Amino acid sequence: MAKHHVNTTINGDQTEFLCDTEQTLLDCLRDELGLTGSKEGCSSGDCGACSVTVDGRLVCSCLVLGIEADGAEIGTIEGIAEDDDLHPLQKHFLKEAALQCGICTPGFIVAAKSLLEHNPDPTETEMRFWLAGNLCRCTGYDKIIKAVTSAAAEMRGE
Amino acid sequence: MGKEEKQFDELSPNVQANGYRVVGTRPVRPDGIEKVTGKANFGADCELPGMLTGVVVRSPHAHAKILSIDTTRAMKLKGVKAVVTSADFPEIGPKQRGAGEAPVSFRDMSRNVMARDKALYDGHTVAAVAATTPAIAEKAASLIEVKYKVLPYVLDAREAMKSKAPVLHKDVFTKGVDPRPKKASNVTQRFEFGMGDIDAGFAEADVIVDHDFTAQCVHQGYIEPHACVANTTQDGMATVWCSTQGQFMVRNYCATVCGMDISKVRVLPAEIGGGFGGKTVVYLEPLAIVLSQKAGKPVKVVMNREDVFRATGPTSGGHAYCRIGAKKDGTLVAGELTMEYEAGAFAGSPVHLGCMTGFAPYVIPNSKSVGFDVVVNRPKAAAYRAPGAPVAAFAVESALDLLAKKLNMDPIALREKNAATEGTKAAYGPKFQKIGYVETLEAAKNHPHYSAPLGPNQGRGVASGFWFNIGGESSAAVHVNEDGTVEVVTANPDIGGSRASMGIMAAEVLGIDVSRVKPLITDTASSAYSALTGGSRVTFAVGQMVCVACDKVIVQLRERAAKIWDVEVDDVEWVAGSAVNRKSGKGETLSLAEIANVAGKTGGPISGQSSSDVQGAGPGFGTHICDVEVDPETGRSTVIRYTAIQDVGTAIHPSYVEGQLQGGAAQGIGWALNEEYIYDANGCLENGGFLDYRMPVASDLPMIDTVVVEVPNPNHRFGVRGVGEVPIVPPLAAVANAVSAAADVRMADLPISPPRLLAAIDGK
Amino acid sequence: MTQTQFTAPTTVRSAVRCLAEGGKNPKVLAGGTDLLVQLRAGRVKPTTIVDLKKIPELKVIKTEKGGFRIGAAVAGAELNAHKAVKKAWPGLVEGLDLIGSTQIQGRASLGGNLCNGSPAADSVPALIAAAAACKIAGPKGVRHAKVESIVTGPGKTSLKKGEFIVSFFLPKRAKRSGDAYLRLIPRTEMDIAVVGAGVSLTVDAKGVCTDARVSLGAVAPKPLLVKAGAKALIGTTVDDDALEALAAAASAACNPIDDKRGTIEYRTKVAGVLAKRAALIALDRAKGK
Amino acid sequence: MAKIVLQSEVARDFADGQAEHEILADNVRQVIKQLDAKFPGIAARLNDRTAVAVDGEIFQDPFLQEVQPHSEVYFLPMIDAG
Repeated sequence: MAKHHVNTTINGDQTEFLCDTEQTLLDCLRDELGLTGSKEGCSSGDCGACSVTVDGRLVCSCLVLGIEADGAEIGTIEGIAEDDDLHPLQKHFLKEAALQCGICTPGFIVAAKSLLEHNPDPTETEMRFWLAGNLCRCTGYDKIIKAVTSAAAEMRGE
Repeated sequence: MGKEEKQFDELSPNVQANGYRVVGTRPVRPDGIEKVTGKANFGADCELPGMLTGVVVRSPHAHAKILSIDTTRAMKLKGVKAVVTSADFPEIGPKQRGAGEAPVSFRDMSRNVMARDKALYDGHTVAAVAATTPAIAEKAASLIEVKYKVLPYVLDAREAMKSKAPVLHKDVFTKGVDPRPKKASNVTQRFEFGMGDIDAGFAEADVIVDHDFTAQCVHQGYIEPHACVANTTQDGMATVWCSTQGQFMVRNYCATVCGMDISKVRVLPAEIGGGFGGKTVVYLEPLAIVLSQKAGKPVKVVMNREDVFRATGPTSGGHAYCRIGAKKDGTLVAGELTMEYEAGAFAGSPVHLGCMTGFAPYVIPNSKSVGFDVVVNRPKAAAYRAPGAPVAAFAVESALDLLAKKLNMDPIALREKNAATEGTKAAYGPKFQKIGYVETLEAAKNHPHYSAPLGPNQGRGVASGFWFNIGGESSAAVHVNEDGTVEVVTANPDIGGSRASMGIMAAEVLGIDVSRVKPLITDTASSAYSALTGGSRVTFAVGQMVCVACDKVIVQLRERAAKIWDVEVDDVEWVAGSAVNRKSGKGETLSLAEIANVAGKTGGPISGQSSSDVQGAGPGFGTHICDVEVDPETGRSTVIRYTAIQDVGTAIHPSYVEGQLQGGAAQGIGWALNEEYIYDANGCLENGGFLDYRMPVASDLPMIDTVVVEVPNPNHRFGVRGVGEVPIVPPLAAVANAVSAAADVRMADLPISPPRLLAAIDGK
Repeated sequence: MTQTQFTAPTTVRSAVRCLAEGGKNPKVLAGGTDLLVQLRAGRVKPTTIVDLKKIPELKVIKTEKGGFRIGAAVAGAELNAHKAVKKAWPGLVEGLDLIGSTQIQGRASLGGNLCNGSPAADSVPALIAAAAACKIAGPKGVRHAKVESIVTGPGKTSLKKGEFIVSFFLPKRAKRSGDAYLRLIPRTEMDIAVVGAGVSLTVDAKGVCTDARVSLGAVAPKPLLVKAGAKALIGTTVDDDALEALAAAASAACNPIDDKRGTIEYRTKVAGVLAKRAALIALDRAKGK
Repeated sequence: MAKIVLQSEVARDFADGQAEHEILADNVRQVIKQLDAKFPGIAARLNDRTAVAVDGEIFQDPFLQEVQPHSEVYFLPMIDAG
């Protein structure tokens, strides 16, 4: 059987790609489309490094089949910054030194953006539980929580 | 402070309290934007035209003789381009050394990279295949037929030391015992450190405490799996792109394991997604090189998470017995520490470092630390933050907690009374130079956390830790660009923001704005040799080379200015980023940029390089305070407050220093509460994934407060000691002491998982 | 190499056909949070993957006979956002919400969590406590079954070849009713339950328990309905004695194993503790606290 | 004379258990050379992945490191990098 022809929208752009049934959305983003900002840390949905949004909902792209992207709106780390304007989360991750090695950072930023869309003023506990699916081994999460807090404040116009 | 900084004091308006313009500030890291936008290229992100996918075949047995490997069916599969087994690698003799020094046996390393006669742990590589697609490669791997004779296995150090235990290596005869054994065993070496006479010491003690402790092997847990791409050409050249803590290490190890000249291997470091010591050896790179040689195409090999858990890391777990004797007033008179560490499948646990560090923070006239390095059927232990120190500190700092209770003494007061200071003879022999242990205890005592009230089922624990910190062979080059911007070129992968500290130090020495400095990390062909990133050495040792290279640049800048002004070099001073003409008396100046603009007319490129074996690293000490709350009905413990205090010498970029303290504390908390390897009845790993290997997630931890103590290291330009290792030393005992206080029962076995704690509570 | 087929039917009828014609090992895909992990690990090799999410009936949340009808492919995050269901069955919604991370919540479904057949599935004890029923479609047409009858052992269900769950029905809630689900995991998130306990109860005006259902997860080869636990509560004001009796009944019902997640002793003891705590939360909710 | 201290297991294997030695030497290389003259074979062991602490400062795998007449020189195992 031939590969599936997938028509989708990625970060607002009409995109097509071919994939096999077993290929995950993460495989397709990285290997077929060269969007390597989404990282593979576990391929079992336990680390969140591959976090993307599908039709606005936060998911692990390693747990979505590439073919399921057909007709869907995909959002990845590559689409977070508007042109050369960094997203407030990106700015505050830099300002607060919320990354050390940086491998988990794309997933955290995608997940945190989704959090702030649902809840513009989360408590520390809400942040920690929303981000519990994103593993970071470097920072102990402290500076990540601080970065999300200050980004949220900026986005609320405070 | 050096000469030029003094002049900043006089002339530079924006100098800070610490006397520096840039050191101690918090600029955005130079590689930050790439990393928050997903543009940074990590190990698995490298792509070459015509690239094949490599897949590794791993032993399903904990211990087995390899009878035969039949690759014919795999080779017949369409799309398969190469298969390799141990037959494709040179046999390396026991005495054979790699070029240069490395703390490894290359014979063992080559047998860890590719099993020869025996598979020594579940996941041990036995073959590898390269094919045109991942699916074909996976299929081919499943077609490689390996016949095994399964052997009895052993996982625990004390079990492996028993006379009836299965022996992993016929040629291992325990070193360091008298008489030398005639029989092969799993104990590769006995280490002993100490001073005085412990029997006499314990005889004069008023109070003696002792206890047995166990800690499990734990994985470094970096989120990025090992990944590499190798491309070889018919002239015997190999180019490797990989995620590593040291491109020169990879070059040397690959050349040795594959039997190549070092000059034929070039290694380009990718951004590294965490290492913590786990990426200081090679696993995939030699396989990729040989696969590429046989296939004539580039080959990419990436581990999955299960491979990472089964076949890489961990650091050693093991057993420790600790006995401490003291006078009524708390003065320590004797200490005894006996430890058995699991080295994994090959010799080389860090047990000797455990022996050296355990009692190091204290003045103990009579001490004896004995360590046994024991091979077991687990992956070969790799370095992990302060290798060997955390388990020893867990035993010693827990025993001190018992002692403090017995003496009814405040645990910090007890440590203060016996704390090592400048001139103290360390437990491992030599005398300490300037150190800041007492300062961390002071800071802990005065921290509001230490006096905060506790609620029901809550307990507080305190523990300290020590690490040597190291220097080593390092190189740096500094190039002045035509427009006056500056490139700082080093060859040490940036795991936690070291580019930022290199840039800061260069800006400080040159006297220019940090935004004008671009730190770069290059491959093995573009820099002189530099030892790997690890042991908390980069900001200290490589940073020192950056400073020296900048000095050389300043000399040239002054020479050029002298030429322009027709004066002697000695008449030109370098002040706050400009040459100042002291001769004319008019205070003429030429900025670095102005000199750079005309460099072509005044003698060509301006550039400085420095390479040296940097010594004089300053020992580091830390003290942590931990509060936990336990649920007495379920045995769950929750860390509710945590404070990490450490003498770092000087913090070049305080944010990344704090980050090291917080990250190390979090790893230590995981080690103490939940992380462990779980093996099934056949010695195969059962929890090789993030779901059941339970590293702390965001909701498991509180904010981690830090206090950065700065007792400058006299041997570094800016007083840097090194930061990254110490923070994982105290947490095991800090958490265990806190849980023991909260549950009123001593928890001496890690991890303190809910079933274990509940059993202890019910057993009271 | 042979390729796995993929289809995404839009009606229950065509889904049944796709499964019937899907070769010797067709697999249904809802949230995929279990299936994709098994695929990647090579534990399953389906001939066909049938995506059920395009079938409106499997994504519906609506009221029915005073209760609720919930599509089997409804994701946790979707159910969590449904105020009416959350108000009537907070424990059930909590149970589903406990499955995995926010990312998993965007995909994981009630149907998938049940049909994966795990004894530790977090939403199942709450569903059983809620006396939920499921609507099953298959080659022989549609049938209905109690949730507790679906899982028969680890990874095993009573679903016949070609059958799949279309939706769940949550019965009308009596006045003064409440439910709760609690689980024990070593961390605070991202773990599989070591023990799970769901309790649903109803009290009369005097605060006497008139009806109760108690269910346990991860303490036996399949999720348990603990009738003795319900007995211990019914007719009492859910006082300390009743709670002790409940705990004892819960522990007595356990038939767990030692595994990487917990010991027999531990699971048996903690089952009682969690049943007690869940009952107290359910009671508060029943009393409108 | 500088005070030289061997690790106990090295002393046991080569120097009849005697860990402390008095040696007059200008650098670590000469120390090792003189020890090897007294205890044949010890040089190979001391050159193999050792660190040396001279008056409290640890040198990884040194060779020409200076030794003062009254220095304390401890031979230690090399320190791994985490």
